[in-house]
Amino acid sequence: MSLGLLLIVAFGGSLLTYLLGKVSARTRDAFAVLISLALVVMVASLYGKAFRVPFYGGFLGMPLVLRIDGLSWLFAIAASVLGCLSVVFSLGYMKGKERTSFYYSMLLLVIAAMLGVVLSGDLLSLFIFWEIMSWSTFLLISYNGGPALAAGMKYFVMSFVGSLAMLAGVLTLHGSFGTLEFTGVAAGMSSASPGYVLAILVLFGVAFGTKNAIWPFHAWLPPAHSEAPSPFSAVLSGILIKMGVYGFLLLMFVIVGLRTFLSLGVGRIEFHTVLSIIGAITILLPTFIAIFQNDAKRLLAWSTVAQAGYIILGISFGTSLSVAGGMFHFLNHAVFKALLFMVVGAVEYRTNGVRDLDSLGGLIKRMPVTFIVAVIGVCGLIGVPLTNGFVSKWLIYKTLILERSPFLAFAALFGTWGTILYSYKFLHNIFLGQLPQRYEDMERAPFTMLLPMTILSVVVVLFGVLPGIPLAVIDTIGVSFGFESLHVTPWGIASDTGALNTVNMLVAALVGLVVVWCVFRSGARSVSVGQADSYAAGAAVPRDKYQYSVRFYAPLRRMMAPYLKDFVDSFYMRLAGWVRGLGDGLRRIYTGYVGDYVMYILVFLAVLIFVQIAWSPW
Amino acid sequence: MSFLHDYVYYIGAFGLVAIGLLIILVKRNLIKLIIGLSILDTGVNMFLISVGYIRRGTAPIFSRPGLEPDGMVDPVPQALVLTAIVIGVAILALALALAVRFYKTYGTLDLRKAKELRW
Amino acid sequence: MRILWFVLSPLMALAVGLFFLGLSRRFMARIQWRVGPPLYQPLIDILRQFTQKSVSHGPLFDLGVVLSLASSFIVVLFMPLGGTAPLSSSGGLLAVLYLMLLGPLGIALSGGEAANPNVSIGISRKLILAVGYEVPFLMIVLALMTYYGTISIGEIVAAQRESASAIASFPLVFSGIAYLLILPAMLGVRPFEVVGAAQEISSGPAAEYGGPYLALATIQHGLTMFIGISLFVNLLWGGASNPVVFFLKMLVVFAFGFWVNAAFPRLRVEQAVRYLWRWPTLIAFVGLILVATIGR
Amino acid sequence: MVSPVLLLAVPLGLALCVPLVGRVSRRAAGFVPVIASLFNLVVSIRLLPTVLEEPIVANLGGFPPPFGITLFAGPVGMLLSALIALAGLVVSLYALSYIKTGPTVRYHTLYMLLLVGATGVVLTGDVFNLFVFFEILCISSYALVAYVGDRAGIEASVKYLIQGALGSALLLIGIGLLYGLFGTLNMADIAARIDSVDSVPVFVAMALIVVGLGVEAAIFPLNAWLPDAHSSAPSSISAILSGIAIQVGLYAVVRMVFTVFGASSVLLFFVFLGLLTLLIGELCAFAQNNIKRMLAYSSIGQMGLIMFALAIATTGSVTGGLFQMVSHTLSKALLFLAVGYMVYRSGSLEISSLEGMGRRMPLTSFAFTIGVFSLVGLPPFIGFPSKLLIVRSALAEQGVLLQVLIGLVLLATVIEGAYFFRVIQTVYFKKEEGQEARQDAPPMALLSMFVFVAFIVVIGVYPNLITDVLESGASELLERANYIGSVLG
Repeated sequence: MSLGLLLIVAFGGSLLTYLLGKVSARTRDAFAVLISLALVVMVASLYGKAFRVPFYGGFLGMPLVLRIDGLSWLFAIAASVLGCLSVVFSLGYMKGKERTSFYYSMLLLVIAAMLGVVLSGDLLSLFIFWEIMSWSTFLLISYNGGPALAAGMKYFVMSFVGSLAMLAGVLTLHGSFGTLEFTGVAAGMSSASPGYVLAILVLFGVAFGTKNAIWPFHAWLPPAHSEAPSPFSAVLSGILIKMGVYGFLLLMFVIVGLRTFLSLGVGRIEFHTVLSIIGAITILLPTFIAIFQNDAKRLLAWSTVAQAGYIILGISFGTSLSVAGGMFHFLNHAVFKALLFMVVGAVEYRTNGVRDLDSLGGLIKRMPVTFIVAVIGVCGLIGVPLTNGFVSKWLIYKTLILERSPFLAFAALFGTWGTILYSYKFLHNIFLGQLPQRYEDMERAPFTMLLPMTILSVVVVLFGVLPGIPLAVIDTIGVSFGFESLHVTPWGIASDTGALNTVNMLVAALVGLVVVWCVFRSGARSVSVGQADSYAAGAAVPRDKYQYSVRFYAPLRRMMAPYLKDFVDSFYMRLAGWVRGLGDGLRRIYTGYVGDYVMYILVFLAVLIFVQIAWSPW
Repeated sequence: MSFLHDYVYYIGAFGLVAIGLLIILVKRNLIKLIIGLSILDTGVNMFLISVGYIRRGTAPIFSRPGLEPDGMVDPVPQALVLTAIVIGVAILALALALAVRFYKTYGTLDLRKAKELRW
Repeated sequence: MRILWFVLSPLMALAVGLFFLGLSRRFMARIQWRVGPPLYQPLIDILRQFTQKSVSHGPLFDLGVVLSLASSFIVVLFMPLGGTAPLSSSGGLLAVLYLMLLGPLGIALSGGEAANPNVSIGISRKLILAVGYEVPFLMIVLALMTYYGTISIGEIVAAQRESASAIASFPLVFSGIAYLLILPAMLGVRPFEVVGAAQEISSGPAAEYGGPYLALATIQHGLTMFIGISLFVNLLWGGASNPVVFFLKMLVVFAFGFWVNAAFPRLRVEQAVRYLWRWPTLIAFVGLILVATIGR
Repeated sequence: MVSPVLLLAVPLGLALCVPLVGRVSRRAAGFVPVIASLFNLVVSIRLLPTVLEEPIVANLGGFPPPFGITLFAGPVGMLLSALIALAGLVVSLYALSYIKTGPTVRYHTLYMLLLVGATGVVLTGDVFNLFVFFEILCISSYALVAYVGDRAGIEASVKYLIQGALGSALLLIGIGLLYGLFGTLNMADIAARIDSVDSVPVFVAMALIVVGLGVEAAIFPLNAWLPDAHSSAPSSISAILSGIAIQVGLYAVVRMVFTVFGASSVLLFFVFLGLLTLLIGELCAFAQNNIKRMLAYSSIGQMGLIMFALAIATTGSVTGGLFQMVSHTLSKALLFLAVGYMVYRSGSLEISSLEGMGRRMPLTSFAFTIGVFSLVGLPPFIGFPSKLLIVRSALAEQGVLLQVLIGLVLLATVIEGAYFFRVIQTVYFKKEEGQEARQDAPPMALLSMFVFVAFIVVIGVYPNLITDVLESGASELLERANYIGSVLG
């Protein structure tokens, strides 16, 4: 299977989808699904391969190369599968919306660009695909109009700053080593001075960090994720921002190299420790901001920032366990966060776009399957044992503890408790509590939505029970980075300082559940009653009047709100205001009176001549 | 006095240029401004002429025997000035045409009144 | 032997948990100059509740309670109760930390389906309170794990048996004190009983429960107490070589954790969190810093 | 052997034929510029391979240099003349449908004169001849700016004329000074003897010439006319002014500074000036609500960027600068053409009035989007390789200074991206009030826009198509000795 063909299918599919949309909507939908499925199959068939192919002779003298190895395969398969599921989900979600051809074609373009990013074998093609990814994402984020415009703008500006930093980095590398292929640059980097390597890391770090939304580059993510169409939010949160993770992995362990990376720093401050601390901040702050969000998608968006913190913490901590945990968490987060965004999408679809946590409730009665997958997704997000999130977080915690970094571990663990708070709020305010009367006749989510959600929830449990499947792949990647191998077993990790065995837990859980269930059923039977028939100390609980989902964590909010200002974001906004003010002030030199303009010309001339005569610089 | 004598044409030329620039700088009336431009142009043309001018030189035509190239006025600047004059006239014509339109549109020739395009 | 513990641990936890419930009622009664119910009263209540009819609000309403109780039993399986833990090598203390939250979560999901505002309020308070005591609790646990360099409870117990128990050794004494300070909050007794405040929000999360549901919820409550106390005994007091000693140690800790019950009025949830984030957190933090800097 | 003289003679002759043709058929007059530009394009492209090997030096009237007027057709000249012809062709196609009212015959005459002037400036090897062609370019653009005859057009034209006339007067003084100093008007001849004269008068001459040409080249602070003129002219003229006229001005500045004066020590000053122009242009554009004015300020910024790149004066950076010229011509002309019809349909220049254009004029909006992407420098469009080259060559230079400066350039690019993408959002994603029926630009206009789109994409994907020309253009600009040698023999 050639990589060029894969990309041609991906990019060509995107274009054709748009053109087909002009012919017939049904054909287009079928074609989009087909293309995305084909991509999954093609990527899957590349499993275990490692090779490189030049595909473009010389772009301004720089040859472009594609390559595949374990790392890029992992990201490619995640991107293509999530992309495919998102396209399927869109079939229902986008029905009746305007400009659907554009939507599908952009969605496929984003997927294609992501595949391009992970399959690039040199930094220039990486950058090119990166930029294509950025602008197509911008178009999709802005798609909904209204508040989405500001969100898209913020995304674009921040991501553009990042990619320009990356451009500077790429071209600096080209200037130094004359090649941009990973192997060549890696060879050059091994003998480069630490200061140089650090500068390169920072330049690229801005780009990858912005995409991955680590603090303090996270400001674009909450609005962008919450305003984008939900199936795209799933892609965005699930895989697109993970391109930053890919970039970091590539940079740290392929280009810079493990040993250099770990020893890098200014004085006693090690770079990777600083990055870990940033990761910890990225966990804590957004988690607690997420708790007080009232928009379901914004809550998930902040949660995404926080989870990105875990990933960064994992991969920058730089032990074999932590990097494996970081990579695994990327995969897991892709699965469960996509799932949760789809859940919101399904709810949005049935409630005509309502995602305000204060006005939903009780939907478990109307959308039971959606609720079940939501619970599974939330469990994965929290990291409940026997779901995938547990394993990856466990790996990260364990290595942090064993490497004597209790404060980072505290941030990670405490972040999890925050996660419980917002996850429960998410579940409760959408699915539990009273069902408002206006949703009483609501239908279930359509099949095209349930299918991807179900698949994802199965994966959440599967990876939780048999984490060895993905961990084996991740372990190979880790070994290729130069880490020692983990002792991966199908159900966990065997090690001296505390092993992980999910099968034991599974058995215990099943036995426990069955036993308790039997005991429970042995008691007196209960009568099924409607939900309004509840105990209220003798008073009737009125419908639609009394809903304790509003201000769910009010006491905590009263305590914490003053400390949870997103000052980074307000700083950026103020900065944008300043720039606009500066522009507004500057343009006042063009006064409109031609006499002033004449004066500018003559003064400029006079200054030129005066300077020359006074100092004769020439 | 020989300085003045030698450079009188240059002084004159730059005097005209200075007057022209001054008018353009301080006047707000479009017509006066155009007049300023015209004076500036004249000054520039005069400057060009004086570059090639030789006192008591002859026309650069070998019309009579005994004429030496050394004593001839440089013909190139004259050719240049001819062209420059033509260009100047073109600009002048266009400017005056615009001035008419300007007056019709704004009802005034004061350029300070025409500040709609700014910033 | 391990197989035996698989059966023994839950049974012991069940018995001790119910005993603690009975003991606490008796304890309160004595302080208030009453005779109080007999120690086996919770057992009688539970058996009676199993025969009573009740209402159900849906499948999740049933499943949540079951899940809650089952997960509490699984946590017990991770604990060495004066012997080896049945699930010793399956994730260690980190897994326990996670599994401990499944109990409240199960109740929360179950109660959520009931659409009773009191339940929601109770759950909200429970989660906030948990955030309150988890800060010092995590610091304590992290200090222990870092100090002993393992995430396995069994190894922590073994390490203490070789030297002194943690609460008696220098940096960890802070963690021990902090644990004792937050123990009432973890057990959910009086000053911190905002969650199930009977007079205010009709027992909060349990407001909708009757019959078998209430029975299961009661057992779960007993198990929660058991877990909280046995964690202390295992992690900080060196565990025990046999179940009897373990039980006696638990009794001491229980008494220590419970005396405040009678002495203080109920706190509001913010007051509780504020308390938890002040002294216990500070002390636990000092312990953690000492562990991180000095080490073993 | 085709002579480059034809590039001037044929269009000039045809320009004068336009009124005659116009007497026969007003419609037919519009096709004359098409034919002339097509002719120029074909000739330029046919000559390109030849000039890549050796520049063609044509002497008008058969006088050998330095006595007669010389035409110097090197790679740069040919490249720009081809570019002028291409833009001229496309815009004249566009004008066939866009320019319907008013004195159309005169429009076409002036338009052709403008093109002739521009071609003349890039081909001439004679300083005074440069001035003449420059004036042809300027005068026709003064007139064309006022073509519509509305308030804004008149005002802009008057202001443009005053500043332009002042500039050309200064330029003429500078040329006079040069002649006085060297007694010759041939660029190569002056260049060969530039070091033989005291530096102060030469510098004054250079300052005068730079300022005079700089007015047209939109160098800050000489560019005050530009936003007015570009925003008030008919959009086809804005396209030509932004895409061709100011670049030709900049070319003239560069030719004088690089080749004639060989002033390598003032280049750093031009680097800063370019950066300043770039930043001010982008910042002003950022605060604009008027779409055409925004595009005009963006042109200022782009000119700054080109100047920045050229003034670094390494082969790579000059290649990048020339590439950016090509890319700017294509992109900005495309933007003006697209905006022309959008504004025509919406009846307002406010950016907010473009809401819903994505639905009303999908193809035009698409072309606009491509232009924006290209101008901002996103792959796979032409702006990407050009910006890439500039940044690469600037980073390849030793020294922290340029690296800091390139940081500022990138920052300006961010600002540029921000204001342009805001427009994209307005065009496509703002929810408009009333649904208006789909009414795209007429086919001829669309055709012309999509010619640009095709070039933007093709060169964006295969930049190597033109890099050879650009590189030899760069060496032509940088190596004075070769220039002098090839003209004077």
